[in-house]
Amino acid sequence: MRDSLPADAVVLDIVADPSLVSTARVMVSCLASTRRELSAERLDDLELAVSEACTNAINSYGPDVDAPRVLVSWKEDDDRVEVRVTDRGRGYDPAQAIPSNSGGLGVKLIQILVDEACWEPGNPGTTVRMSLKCPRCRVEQD
Amino acid sequence: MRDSLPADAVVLDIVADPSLVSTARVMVSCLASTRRELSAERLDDLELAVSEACTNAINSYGPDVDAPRVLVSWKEDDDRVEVRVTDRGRGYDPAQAIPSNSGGLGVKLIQILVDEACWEPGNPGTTVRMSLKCPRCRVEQD
Amino acid sequence: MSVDVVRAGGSCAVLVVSGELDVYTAPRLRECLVELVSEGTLRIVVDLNGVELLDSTGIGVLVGGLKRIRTHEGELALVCAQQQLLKLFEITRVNTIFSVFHTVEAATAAMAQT
Amino acid sequence: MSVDVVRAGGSCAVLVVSGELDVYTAPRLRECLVELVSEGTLRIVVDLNGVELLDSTGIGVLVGGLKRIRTHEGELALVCAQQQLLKLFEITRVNTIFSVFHTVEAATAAMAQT
Ligand SMILES: Nc1ncnc2c1ncn2[C@@H]1O[C@H](COP(=O)(O)OP(=O)(O)O)[C@@H](O)[C@H]1O
Ligand SMILES: Nc1ncnc2c1ncn2[C@@H]1O[C@H](COP(=O)(O)OP(=O)(O)O)[C@@H](O)[C@H]1O
Repeated sequence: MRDSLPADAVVLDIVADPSLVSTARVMVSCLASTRRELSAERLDDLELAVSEACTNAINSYGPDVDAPRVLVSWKEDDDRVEVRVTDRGRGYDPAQAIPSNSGGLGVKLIQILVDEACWEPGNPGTTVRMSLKCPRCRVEQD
Repeated sequence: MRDSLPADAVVLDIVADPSLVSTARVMVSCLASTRRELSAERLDDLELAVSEACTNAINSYGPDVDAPRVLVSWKEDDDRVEVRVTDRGRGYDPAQAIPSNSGGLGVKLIQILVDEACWEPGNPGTTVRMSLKCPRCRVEQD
Repeated sequence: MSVDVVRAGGSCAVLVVSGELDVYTAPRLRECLVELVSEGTLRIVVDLNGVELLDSTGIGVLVGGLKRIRTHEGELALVCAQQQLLKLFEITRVNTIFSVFHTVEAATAAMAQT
Repeated sequence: MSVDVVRAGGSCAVLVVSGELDVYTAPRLRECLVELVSEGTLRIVVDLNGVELLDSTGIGVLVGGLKRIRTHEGELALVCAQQQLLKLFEITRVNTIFSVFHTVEAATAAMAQT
């Protein structure tokens, strides 16, 4: 599940449980706010996108899966940060997704909130990669 | 490095870099404050112990180590939580440690701040296990 | 996340929500809405000004609450003055199905006229 | 973590530290102390009331600063009224080597008498 992650990434590995989505959010929020120049609004956008991606990853598992897990990783370079959320659930191909009236809010939000979002098949499962263009902090603050 | 961790743990895997200690603290702080009944003072104590353990883990690596990493894991049951900080650095046996006047503050603080602390050899490296007795939250808050 | 129910007289109640409304906490708000409607509270104001994060699951619970209350010919209004949430309501077009007020007073006054 | 240097007249300065003082941020405070001492500021008050976390690396930098300034026959005092930090000073016996005041005023007044 972790083989394809870059060697210098920060990785959070959680049980696929709704009570842990807040932990994923604070991790990303701490990294983003101490390491990158981001407005409060863009920081909120990133947090919400992470929340949506984790919710979908958790929901990708059926009720009878043994020890389902979700990985949230952070990777950065000079121009951008990338957050990946990986599950080994039922799989998702956005190109095949049927547009519906009621659902589909989470995926749509992710696409709007970050600068780039793509879904990769994981065999099994899915990785959603979300990136935001932003410079590094000049002086890191906390 | 992760084999001996319990299956339902939350695990944060970071590069051994001082700038990432704050991320370890916020992870533990978020988990502790949303999932356990802990006074603000004990929460601060736990955060500080995690900070000391991560600092020691980072310092356990020499300057020429390739891709040094530190794992911070969270595990809980009804009565207590355990945070483990694992490195693959130069190794540490507190029984063999030479008491000095100047240093030794971090290890001493960990021992005072948490209810139980022990250091296990990691072959290579060290895992420090720190636990705090505290009940689960009645209603989880955030 | 916490939900405080403030009775506003008659069949009206104000729900003061604070904290983070996500996949973990939204079910508690859903239960609260279901209970109020089932006991006949058909004018509900949900005050979101203390909400720090609202995600699609939270929005889903609000929309579900609105649908439920409308089948009983009641009404549900939102209170929110936060830019971040107002932006979210716009993106998701939730502002086209809810009445959104900046203050609880404005919302309850409007409710009283329905 | 941020450090603001406030000149208090003569060879005295107040360092207002806020945020988290740990292995990552403490070197910035060390640099600041070294610079002040090397330019002849020999009465330094470090205001820790805005500090949210102080760990052993941060304490090490404060102790190092004290040693450095004392070799120049100067003095360094701490300002702190936070219970959590005062407890830490006691555990680590740092309170036996530093003068700790609750307010900047008390610290600068004491400094003026040395
Ligand atoms: N990681 C994922 N794994 C499997 N299916 C996914 C994943 N992410 C999204 N989906 C699918 O896309 C659909 C739309 O998701 P979303 O936009 O979050 O709205 P909702 O979950 O409310 O339907 C989901 O119902 C789900 O079938
Ligand atoms: N994880 C570890 N790996 C290797 N050595 C360690 C580890 N933790 C502690 N030590 C050793 O214990 C000593 C005391 O640590 P500490 O109490 O934090 O004070 P200091 O780091 O200031 O010396 C360190 O100098 C180090 O040699």
